[in-house]
Amino acid sequence: MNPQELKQRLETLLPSPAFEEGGEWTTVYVDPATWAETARRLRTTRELDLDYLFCVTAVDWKTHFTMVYHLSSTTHRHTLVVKIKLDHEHPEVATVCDIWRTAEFHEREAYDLMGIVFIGHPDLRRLFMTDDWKGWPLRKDYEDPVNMIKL
Amino acid sequence: MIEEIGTTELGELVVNLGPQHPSTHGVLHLVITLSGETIKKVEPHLGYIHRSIEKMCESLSYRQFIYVTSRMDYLSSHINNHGCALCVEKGMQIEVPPRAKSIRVLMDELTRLASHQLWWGAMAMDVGALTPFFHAFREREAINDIMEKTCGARLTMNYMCPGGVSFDLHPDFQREVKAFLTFFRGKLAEYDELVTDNVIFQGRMEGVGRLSREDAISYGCSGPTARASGVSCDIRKVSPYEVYEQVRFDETIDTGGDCFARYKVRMGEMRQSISIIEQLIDNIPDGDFQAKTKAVLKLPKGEFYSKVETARGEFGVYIISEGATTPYRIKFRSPGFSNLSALDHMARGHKIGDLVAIMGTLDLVIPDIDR
Amino acid sequence: MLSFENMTQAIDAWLNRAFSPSVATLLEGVLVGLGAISFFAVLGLVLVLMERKVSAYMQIRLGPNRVGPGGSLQTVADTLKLAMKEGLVPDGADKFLFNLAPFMVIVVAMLILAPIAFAKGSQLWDINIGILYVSAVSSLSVIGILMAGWASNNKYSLLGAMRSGAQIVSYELSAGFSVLSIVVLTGSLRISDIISSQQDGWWLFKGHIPAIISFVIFLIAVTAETNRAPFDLAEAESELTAGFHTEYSGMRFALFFLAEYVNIFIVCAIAATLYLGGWMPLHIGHWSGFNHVMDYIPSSLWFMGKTFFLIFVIMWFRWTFPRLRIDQLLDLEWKYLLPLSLFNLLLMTLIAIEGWHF
Amino acid sequence: MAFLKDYISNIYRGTRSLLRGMKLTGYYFTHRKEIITQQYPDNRATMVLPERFRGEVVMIHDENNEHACTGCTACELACPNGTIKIITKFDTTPEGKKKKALDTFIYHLELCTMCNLCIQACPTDAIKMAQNFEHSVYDRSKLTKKLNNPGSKIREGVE
Repeated sequence: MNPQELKQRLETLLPSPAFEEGGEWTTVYVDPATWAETARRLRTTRELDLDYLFCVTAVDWKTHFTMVYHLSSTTHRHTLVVKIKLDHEHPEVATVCDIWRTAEFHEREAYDLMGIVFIGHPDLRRLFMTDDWKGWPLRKDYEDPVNMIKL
Repeated sequence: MIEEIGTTELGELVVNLGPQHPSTHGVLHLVITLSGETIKKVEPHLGYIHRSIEKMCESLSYRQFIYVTSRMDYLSSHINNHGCALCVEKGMQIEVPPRAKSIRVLMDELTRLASHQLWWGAMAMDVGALTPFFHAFREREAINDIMEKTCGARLTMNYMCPGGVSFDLHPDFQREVKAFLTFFRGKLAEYDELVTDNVIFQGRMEGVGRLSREDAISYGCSGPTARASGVSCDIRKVSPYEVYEQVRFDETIDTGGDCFARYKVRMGEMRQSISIIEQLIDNIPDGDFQAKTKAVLKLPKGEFYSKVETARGEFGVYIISEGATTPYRIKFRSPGFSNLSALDHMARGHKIGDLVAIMGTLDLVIPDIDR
Repeated sequence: MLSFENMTQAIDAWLNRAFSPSVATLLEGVLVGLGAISFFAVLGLVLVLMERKVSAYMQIRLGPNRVGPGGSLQTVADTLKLAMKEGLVPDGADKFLFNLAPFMVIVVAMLILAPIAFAKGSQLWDINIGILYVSAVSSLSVIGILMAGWASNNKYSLLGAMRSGAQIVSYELSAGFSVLSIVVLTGSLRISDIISSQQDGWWLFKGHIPAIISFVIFLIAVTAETNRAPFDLAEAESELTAGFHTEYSGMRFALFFLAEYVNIFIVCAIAATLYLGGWMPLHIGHWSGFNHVMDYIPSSLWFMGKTFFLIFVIMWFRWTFPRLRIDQLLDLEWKYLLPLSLFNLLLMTLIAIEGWHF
Repeated sequence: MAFLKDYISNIYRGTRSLLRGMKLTGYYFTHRKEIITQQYPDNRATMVLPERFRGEVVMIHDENNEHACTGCTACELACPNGTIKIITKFDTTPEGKKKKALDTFIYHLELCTMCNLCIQACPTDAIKMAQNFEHSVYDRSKLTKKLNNPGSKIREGVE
């Protein structure tokens, strides 16, 4: 499916999709409240069949967070980037690890390093850092005078 | 006594496999729940070699950050560097000269061969045969020598740079690679004799750690792990970069999904890599090995994602740029991390020896997982 | 000719002249004990060096080559290192059993040494149930391993010991049946009888195909019994780190290590005795000239040569094959080796009754 | 009967595959010329490292004890790890003008990853990679090196 068709398809599928132009792939913004439902639709709709979640990124924009999900389809070979804006004070979003099981690890990583809470995640614990670690290392305002060396 | 040495309520034994264990290939820590010899649950504990490379790269310039990625998947450091260079080139819209493209692909395939050789030896060691390890290192050494002559280092070469490669090929390169390929073809037959055809080895591999196609996709597996489950996911085929469109090679796919399928896929990939190198080695175009680039690279505001096929699977580089000389946020999608997440699913119901075999066929490189 | 037999007779005569008979017997016992222990030590050193060199050449390496000429003193240096290391006892370990286990293993290994004929006339104890004694005592070594695994308070050790238990108990069977097939041919359990029955040819050649099959089964079974790769599941380095001796260090570990190599020597010596004629030179039927030439080679050399050849074969196995999984290991025994050896024993009995062997 | 046939052919094939493996290891056991071990400290005299091998950063000095470093700190900026620290001083040229020049080129070998970025950044090719790889010392402070020779000065004509 080429990007144009993908866009049309998404317009019929989602209530009011907000597209972002300029990227390599079709990028769509999704409201965090509807993410669980949207994700399920993206996965199960036959024409989309976005079954392969290959990258989950959390970005700290200082005023808000963005969750970026890179999805692609192993049958149709198209790629869709889903972005979700999250509140900086209480970053919370629904988990998708029941839809794409790889998300379990990726979401734990995002929680560990960015402090984003995934509602409904079965095992949301620190992944890389020790369990008693304080703070979220990948955030822009993170300071660690001991472990971070300024060059 | 059983209670004294730490068990769950059901009389299951909880064993810490790693972080210091001969077969975890590094500092992987697995907490496995056993019922007798049978595995009930595997829970990876990561982070023993976590260096937060993503954070580190936020303070490095676009030329500097490439070398750090060699330290992630150190066995395919060339290909990691390649992915990063591709992403920067995508952002800067640098046209890479054809000679550089060919050199890059040649180096990638040599790296893939070297990585698979090490995997082959290490995996044989995991299932208890110690001799193949040394035989694999003999061939790997030959590749390392070739690399050393051209790139100046054996493991973390830092040879790729935005716009091409750092140096031109060494004058001996073509001759040595050809000599190596003839030598290695003979040794591949020995590999089969020593390990592949061995009835004990086949018994250890067949039907162990089965991963269905659906599960492989759902767990985000890539590379040989996914291809052994019948998923066509070779980035070199799916979204070709450099000169991969112009060379003829087959994507090695097996539908077995078990350890032996993963083994066969990797062995097949070695043969495909040989064929790719053979097609390219005599047809390296003349010209520049590096495009003219500015001394200070500045990526325009935007987001860039590029992916390459490493020896372990799909390696993605996601750069978010704010127009500065350093990336605003950089994300590495490492193949080992996703592949590891399927370990629990694969190992359940098998024996401890099988867990080791499964880990061997997943070809885990721990710095790649922890980053 | 200066043979071992004459030497022992001379010593015996001298002791009996100098002391009263009971004191002489006591002194002889002490001498033999000392001899056995020093033999053990030398054997361990030689075999470890041999294993390292064999593995090195198969792995296209040089192996130890720094200590002594050609690395020949490497194992001496290793032993010194082990002797000087602190022997740690884990905190929660059962101290008594933990300390007892390595001695148990080594004592069992020493006991089996008794009925083995090293050369013509040099046998410590020619008991009339020699082979039965060997099978009985060798199965005791599993107790030492189980003790070590249990007392270490380590899950890896426990798993290794349990594996070892299952393994040794299973493989005792086919080893026993293979031994029986030779006993059927000779009609005697006494080791000297078994050797002298091979006066005109070794059982491996005289006993047709069943003898070869039982020889192969015996080799496989004893490889498993001594916990050697590809059956080293009790240690299984890549799975259980070091299995039952994970927690052992220093001299206690050295004892386990020594016992492993002594056990290999013993099982190979038995295989050589049963199938390759022990110290008996290679004799072919009525070729008296050839047989006469063969007799000039000392019998101890024949014995050692055969034993070391078999040890080499077992090492060859180890450095070629991957390890089996525990269920495959038991499958191999119960589904393949045991039925085969039962059937083979039947055939062998038929051959023995009908006198079809040469 | 088919079962028995399978059973026996299984044994046959299994044994054959094992023997083939043993043949290979047996070949290597008997052919010592295949041994590839390099006896490292003994072969030091004959060991040749490729000229591109990166072992450490050195500064090129010619026979007059002159180097080509202008102290421009391009290498210091290019280094990802802060391996290089350049201390500059002001020289007076014969014409009486003050000119920035290199005072000390400090190189932290313990931080260096041999990435070659400093060599590529150097506009005057004053530094290069040397092949020495035997860097072990008993004291870490010995790894911090001063690259410009004592009393050395910049070569005439290098800007």
